[in-house]
Amino acid sequence: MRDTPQPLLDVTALKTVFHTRSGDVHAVNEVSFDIAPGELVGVVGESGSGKSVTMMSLMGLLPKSAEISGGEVLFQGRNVRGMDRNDLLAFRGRDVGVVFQDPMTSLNPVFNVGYQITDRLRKYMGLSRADARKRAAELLALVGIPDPEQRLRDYPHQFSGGMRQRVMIAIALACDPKLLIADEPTTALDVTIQAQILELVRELRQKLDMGIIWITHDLGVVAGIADRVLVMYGGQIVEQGPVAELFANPQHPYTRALLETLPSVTEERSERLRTIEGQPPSLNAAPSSCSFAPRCRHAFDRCLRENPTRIDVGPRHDAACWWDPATGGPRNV
Amino acid sequence: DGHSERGSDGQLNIIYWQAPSLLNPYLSGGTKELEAASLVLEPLARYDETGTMVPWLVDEIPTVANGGVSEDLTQITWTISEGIMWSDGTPLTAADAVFTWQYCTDPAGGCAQLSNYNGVSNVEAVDDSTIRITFDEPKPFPYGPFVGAQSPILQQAQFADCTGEAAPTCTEENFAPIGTGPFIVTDFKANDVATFEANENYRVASQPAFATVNFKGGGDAASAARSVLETGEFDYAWNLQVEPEILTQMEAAGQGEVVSAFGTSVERLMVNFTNPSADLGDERGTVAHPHPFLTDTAVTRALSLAIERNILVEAGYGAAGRPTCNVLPAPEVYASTNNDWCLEYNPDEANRLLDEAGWEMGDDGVRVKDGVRLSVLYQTSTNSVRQGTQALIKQMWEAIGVETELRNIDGSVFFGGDQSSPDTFQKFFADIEMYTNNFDGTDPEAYMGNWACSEIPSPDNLWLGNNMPRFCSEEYDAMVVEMSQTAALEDRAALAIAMNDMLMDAGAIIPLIHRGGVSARAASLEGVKMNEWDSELWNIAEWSRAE
Amino acid sequence: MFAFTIRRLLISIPTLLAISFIVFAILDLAPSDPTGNLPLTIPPEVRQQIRDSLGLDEPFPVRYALWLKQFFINEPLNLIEGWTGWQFGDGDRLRVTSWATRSPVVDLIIERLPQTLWVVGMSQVVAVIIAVPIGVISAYKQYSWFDQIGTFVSMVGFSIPTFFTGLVFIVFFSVQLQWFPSIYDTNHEVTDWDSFVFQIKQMIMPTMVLALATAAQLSRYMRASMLDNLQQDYVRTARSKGLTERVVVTIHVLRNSMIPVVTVIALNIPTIFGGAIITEQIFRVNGIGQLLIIGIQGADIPLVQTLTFIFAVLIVLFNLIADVLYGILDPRIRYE
Amino acid sequence: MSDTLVEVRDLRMYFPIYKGVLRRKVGEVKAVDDLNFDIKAGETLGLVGESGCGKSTTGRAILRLYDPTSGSVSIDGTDVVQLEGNDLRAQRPQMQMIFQDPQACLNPRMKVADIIAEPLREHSDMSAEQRRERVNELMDAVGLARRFANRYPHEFSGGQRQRIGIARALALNPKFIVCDEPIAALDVSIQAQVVNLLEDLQKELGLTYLFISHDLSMVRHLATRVAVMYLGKIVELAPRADLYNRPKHPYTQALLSAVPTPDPTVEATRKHIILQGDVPSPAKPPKGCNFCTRCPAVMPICKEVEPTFKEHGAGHFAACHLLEQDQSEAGELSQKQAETAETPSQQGETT
Amino acid sequence: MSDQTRIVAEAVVEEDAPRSLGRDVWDQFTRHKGAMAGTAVFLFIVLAVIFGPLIHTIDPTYSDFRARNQGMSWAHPMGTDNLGKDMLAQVLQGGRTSLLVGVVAMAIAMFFGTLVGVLAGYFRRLDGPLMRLTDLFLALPILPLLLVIIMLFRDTLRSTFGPETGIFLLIVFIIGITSWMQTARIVRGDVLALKEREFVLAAKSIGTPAYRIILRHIMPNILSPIMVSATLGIATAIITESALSFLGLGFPSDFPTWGRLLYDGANFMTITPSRVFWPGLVLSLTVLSVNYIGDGLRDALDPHIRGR
Ligand SMILES: Nc1ncnc2c1ncn2[C@@H]1O[C@H](COP(=O)(O)OP(=O)(O)OP(=O)(O)O)[C@@H](O)[C@H]1O
Ligand SMILES: Nc1ncnc2c1ncn2[C@@H]1O[C@H](COP(=O)(O)OP(=O)(O)OP(=O)(O)O)[C@@H](O)[C@H]1O
Ligand SMILES: [Mg+2]
Ligand SMILES: [Mg+2]
Repeated sequence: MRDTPQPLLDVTALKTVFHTRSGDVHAVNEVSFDIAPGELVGVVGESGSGKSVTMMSLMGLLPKSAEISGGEVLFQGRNVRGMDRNDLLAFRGRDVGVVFQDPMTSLNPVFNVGYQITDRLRKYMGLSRADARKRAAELLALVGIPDPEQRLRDYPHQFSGGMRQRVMIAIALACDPKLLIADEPTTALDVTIQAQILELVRELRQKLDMGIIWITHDLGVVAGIADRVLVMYGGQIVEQGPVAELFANPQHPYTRALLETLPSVTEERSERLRTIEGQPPSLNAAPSSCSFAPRCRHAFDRCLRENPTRIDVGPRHDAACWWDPATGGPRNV
Repeated sequence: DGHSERGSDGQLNIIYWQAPSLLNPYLSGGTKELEAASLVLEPLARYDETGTMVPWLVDEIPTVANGGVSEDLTQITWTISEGIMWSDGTPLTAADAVFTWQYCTDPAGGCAQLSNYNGVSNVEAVDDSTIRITFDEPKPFPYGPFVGAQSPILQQAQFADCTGEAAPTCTEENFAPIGTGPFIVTDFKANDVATFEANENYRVASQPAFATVNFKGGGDAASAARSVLETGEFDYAWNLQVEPEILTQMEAAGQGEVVSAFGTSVERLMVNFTNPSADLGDERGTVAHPHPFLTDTAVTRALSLAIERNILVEAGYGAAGRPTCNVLPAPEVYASTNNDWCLEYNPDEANRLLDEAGWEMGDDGVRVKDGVRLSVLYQTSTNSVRQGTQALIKQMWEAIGVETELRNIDGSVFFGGDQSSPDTFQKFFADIEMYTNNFDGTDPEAYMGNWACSEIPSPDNLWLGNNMPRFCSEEYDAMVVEMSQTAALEDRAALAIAMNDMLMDAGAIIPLIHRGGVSARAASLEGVKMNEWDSELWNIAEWSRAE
Repeated sequence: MFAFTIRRLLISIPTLLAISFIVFAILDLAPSDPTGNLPLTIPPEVRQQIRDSLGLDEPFPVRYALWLKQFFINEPLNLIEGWTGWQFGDGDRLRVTSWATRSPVVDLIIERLPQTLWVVGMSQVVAVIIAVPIGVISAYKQYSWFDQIGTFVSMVGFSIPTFFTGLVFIVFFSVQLQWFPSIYDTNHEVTDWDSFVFQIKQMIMPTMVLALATAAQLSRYMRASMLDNLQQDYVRTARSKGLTERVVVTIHVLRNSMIPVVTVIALNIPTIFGGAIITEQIFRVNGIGQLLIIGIQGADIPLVQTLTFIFAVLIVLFNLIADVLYGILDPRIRYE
Repeated sequence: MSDTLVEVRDLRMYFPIYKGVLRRKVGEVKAVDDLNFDIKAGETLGLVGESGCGKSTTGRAILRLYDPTSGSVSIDGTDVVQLEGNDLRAQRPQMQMIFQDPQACLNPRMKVADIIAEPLREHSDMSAEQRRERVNELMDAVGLARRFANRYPHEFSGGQRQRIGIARALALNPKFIVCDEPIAALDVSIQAQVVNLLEDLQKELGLTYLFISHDLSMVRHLATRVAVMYLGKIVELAPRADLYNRPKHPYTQALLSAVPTPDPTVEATRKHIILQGDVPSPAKPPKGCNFCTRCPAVMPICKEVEPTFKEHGAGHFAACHLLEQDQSEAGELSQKQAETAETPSQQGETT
Repeated sequence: MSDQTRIVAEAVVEEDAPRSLGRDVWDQFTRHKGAMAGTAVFLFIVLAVIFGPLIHTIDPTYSDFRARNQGMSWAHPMGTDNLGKDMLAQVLQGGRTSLLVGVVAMAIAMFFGTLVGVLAGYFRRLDGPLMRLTDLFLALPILPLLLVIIMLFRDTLRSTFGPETGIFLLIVFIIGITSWMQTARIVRGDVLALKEREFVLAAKSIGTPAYRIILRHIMPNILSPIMVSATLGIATAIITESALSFLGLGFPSDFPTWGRLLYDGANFMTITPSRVFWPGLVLSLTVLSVNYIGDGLRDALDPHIRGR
């Protein structure tokens, strides 16, 4: 939570639209956030809220049907959207590492793990074949895979789920990226294995000092590792703030509802779980009202008329909502 | 001719779209094998392009007049010419002929040319160059053995170990027989290609003009014609059974020309005199049950009159066919002119005949008499020209109120003679069937004997017999016997004509087309004398390349 | 893998035996007759004698057993003798003999293998060379004009019978342009540059006819397989590593996409032998296919039986090869 | 509440492994190995454990969707393992299942009404009219609008789909329902809806659940008693509060500590027990205790002798050698062990 | 809570009207341009072949010998052949046969393929034997077999069903019986996967007997690969028939099919080009349109593309 003059990544008003046969899907709407070097930002939100699309938009890894229709992405002050082909490739290859959710399908099944690490190393670190292999083995050791030289020769299917995810992390870390994007990297894993990976990341973070964006829909995970949290809903960031602050004092009704639905492992049962009624918003048009309003207990007329802007509600804490939990009435903005 | 040097004209390319499967004519009766082998193997005498017998490995044809044939017609003596050599340099001797006879008549050998040695009781070598053949009984026409492409002489030295059961196992010998002909086999790929080179020991020093022959097989007739007439890849293509307009068009390319010649082949309709109805069970197609209407000569005559033969020629044969009304149209001396009424297409007369005979036109356009409908099942082998002919005839017959059902059967079944198959041409479980037949050489005695009562196929003789119409007449049988005892050519001719006419009058056979062979030669190829009486390649030694 | 291969081989033995029996039985039932194509001037008695000499009248089980022995024992021994020069027994074994040519069937087949392999093999190679890039580009640029045209052309290629394409080729390239010979010279030997050029010339048309038909099909498979793989997550991973599109497509995706296609190619080869029948017939590449047709037309039962059975062996073999290839190419699959 | 509805005895479900040239059986996947437990009428037994430990297999074997290798499962006094054919079919209405993946468990080509009506068609001779009536009732019961009856599954959200699956399971008034991870595929916000629904239905209809899940917090919320599975065996079974507050088995302890809490303040101070290595394959379980390869408190005996599943304290069953020693001492020991092991390490793994 | 909330909630719930699966598929299908063009062409050909002879009334077997080898004219829009038969009439007549061969042979292949595939996929015990059987059929060399079967049974069928129906049944049966294997394999694979799907397990847990599970749950879900195989099957059967014609094993010569017409006309290509052009065109167009229909069906039935 340092205040750095220049953030590592600065995203402003990013908009992404999918042009599909059944009309446009506005998957990301005016998303703005930044991340400082060495900071770990957790991104939460229910399925379809646009977490992945946002991150893929940053990287320029969207499918062909998608179009970034607005916004700006600055990485260390350089405009990513304006980069030419080679710069963009180098940005992806050297500056950023990505870990995807499903470790089995995210690795190419027909190449051995060594190849999949070294192709990046050779391209972006300019290493020779032998050096690249040495470095790859180091990386595997770093992520805690025993017997790394041997295992370089193995194929992805020869690894267990947790190990594969470690391999993915090794690939992501290969070129000492300044930013690591982890898109639900532990969702497919068991709790005990997830705990192993989380432990690993905590450790690496200290060692490597890079910015990390950690996407998940498990609030527990975020609570454990993040410095700061972004809450997404319907393609927008509805709330963001430092982790302790946000959990202790959620400002957006969606965040509150999300926290309320969760039963706890450590506490005795409550009588009945709270639920969020209704459907996630349709993204067929850019929102003109608050997209959570139809499901919101506190919605009032303004919510249906006007899409709320992000309002500062505390130090580095803002929420996009017209309702003020402190007063239980409308915010005066 | 101008060429005087052996092998000076390079390569001759011949295409036979049916490829020879081996080069021993005794193990395969097929024309393709016979003709391919005729480059190498030769008989004592053969027929020239006019059907005249010419001495080949002998100096003269033995006759009664020159004493070569005994007075009682039971012996014939051939004398081999001086200096005839096998291609390996050894001399041809009478012993080779004796061996050839033994080879073919060995009961285990499966010789395809056995009929050429019918009635031969002995062949002996009187001396090295004299062959004497003895027959069981008088043979007015003693030129079966060792005459024509069917009966060439094999080299004893080569085939000595290949007799009887061993015959088929001698692949090397069967693929490359040693002969006296103008070429020797250099390579043979069964069903594909044979290559030959000029025989250094050939008796005529300047022949053959070509150094090598490439004898290719496979494909179909039209493309074979194309390769000579249009692309010029080949010099000679055989047996071009292709629609005439296609040949005409190809000829227009100017690379070569179509050549044809007539022998004794007649495309004919056989009329079934017995009832082929399946209801008769085992007695189906036997003489015990006459045909319900085809024995009525008015019907068969009307059927014949209703056919416009010119159209059939035009559609399917072109220059290689002419209408005929005789089952024995050639040689000239045997050809009858008594049946020429059929040449004229006359549906009115046909209708009149049928009306007169009481066949009333029914409502459905089919004539009926006493509840019997004039409905015929008309079968033939599968072949596009035949099917065209069938379709045309069907239409012509329907015009006179004869309903026609067409049927075609795969050739190997139709002509296969399988006892168990109901589809053979011998069983003839149809009303009308169409095919071509002919006879080897120029003597029709055996051929005309086909329609004797004893030749009727029936379950008793396992359907083996050549009298498909099941025509039976004592008078005819008597003439068959008479012919076998008559030696004078004029008398034989008169008999043959009478027999031909008798068959025509009875309506047992409706001849359609006198068919010739059609081949194509490249414009640059000289010396081709198209011959239907013997191998087409009979004079290949004289072929040469035009300058 | 090894156990799998052995197992498959073992399973194929009963399959092949069953096939050999079916083939033998069906062909035996066929009412065709080897003397059927002889001229009519050959009288029935002579035909009967020829038939007798071919041993057609033995009872069925005896002939089947004999054929089995000839094919599975005598012929292999003979081949081994031919290759190694060893001698087993007196070397005088009864071999499967063709009725028409009166020569050992296996020899005929061996004689014809080269041209068939040349043409069929080349056509497969050409087909792959044509189909792979088309499939790759079509998939990568799905619904682009290239894809649409590629789809259309390959479907047209699929829908026109080879006998027709072949004839059009001949009329156009042999008759009109006189570029290529219409008839394949099986005796031709490549000794120098000119003869090599000639060999190429005479191979072009049959090879292309076959290749176009195969490529039409193959490119569809290629496209489908590429489309499948382009959607996979690992493609995104590869892109996220900063690899260029060329590397992503030609290394990461292509390798995966080739796995099913390679097996399709392997499975295709035996059927190509069948399809080559028509092509061989048209261009007179007198290879195995033409041999079969001649055998069928001439009712040469031993030839047809043996060839048919060899086709069956090829099919079974290439099925096995396809499976094994799959296992080799795809490290995930270890048949156990 | 006290009488036993389901009684599972020595239940084993082994899947054979065939290998080699002759496809001989060379081994077995011991997916479920010797389970013993009861489920009382009206209660919810939670079954937790990591992926592949045999939870689904247990559920399916109990419902006779698999033919168990050995053992007995009696439901309401009938041993369903012994039943065959029509007898088994007759037993089906009282035992039903709710599936993990609401997308996969509905035939995409059938309308909702037909899906819900299928059990009625199979097991009752209701008229079409009666069936429609019953389907409407069921849709009301699970909170689906009646007008959705003619829609196809793909037109619903995940939570709604799961309701369809529940309605189908309820159609025949079952006594016992196996819920095989019914919420695992759902979004957090929807999970709660389904869990509430299940609870409501249980209250209304007196249902008995076997609730399979790997979400320990949900199980804590829902279950009366909880069984923890590891590699085909139940390692611990206890009433909810007992299990969550005083876990006895080291695996349970590790499992509980690995679950992240959505509370940064707690998380910041919480001790995690990080297990090393992966779950061994059930085809090759280790000798002795199944957990010995990852256990932070492993002792030599663990690698030799399989611990027995015994009651340690009222209704608290566990299988661990640590507990074989002095009960209280063992508990402390394991606690200590756990604490020492929590330091994340880079040491080599045990597998 | 408030009234407003309820209004909003209602508004959201009242979404699009229920749509049937068939409609979805159809919508998607109509969006596939190739498939729509294919359908139009195919329908046109089918209609032409069925109703064409009512308009163009020349008997296809009638040879007008004076008018042989003619090019296109008003009297003979597609010209005549070398026997003076009208080509249009023959193409229409041949189309009936060819299309019928395609459809019926495909139906036979689909029937056997589905039967074997479903049984093998669903019943473990049948899997081994049935797959061996499939392998066996796959390994049978079709061509010699075809020849022999045609030779064997041609006459029996001819006498039972008449010359044309008999040979038709034979050819259709043979093509069908030798082309079901691919379908069987695909279906088996799909059934194996479906069998593991939870909705089948759900049906089992309900106590639905096997045959009803197959009919109710398995069959509708394997429809899409079957449909796609079916379109390919039609195309292949038409092509196979034409190859049979080339080898002289097809229908009798006076019984036109497109393959036969093409083959018979091939040698006349340079004399009367219309003789090969038209049969070739309709043959290709049919195969092409059927292929495109199959493509469209594949897309339309593929839930991934349709989207949920
Ligand atoms: N290729 C695509 N075409 C059309 N719409 C898409 C596409 N990919 C994503 N979307 C839409 O974009 C929206 C955001 O998707 P995204 O994958 O970012 O969600 P998410 O928050 O990552 O969800 P999850 O937790 O399930 O991963 C969703 O509504 C989704 O339907
Ligand atoms: N049909 C089968 N054949 C062979 N092995 C099987 C079969 N079904 C399950 N298994 C194996 O049995 C073990 C237990 O599987 P099961 O599905 O019961 O686990 P689970 O606890 O339900 O896991 P998950 O949480 O992933 O659903 C696994 O190792 C699995 O691979
Ligand atoms: Mg996502
Ligand atoms: Mg499970």
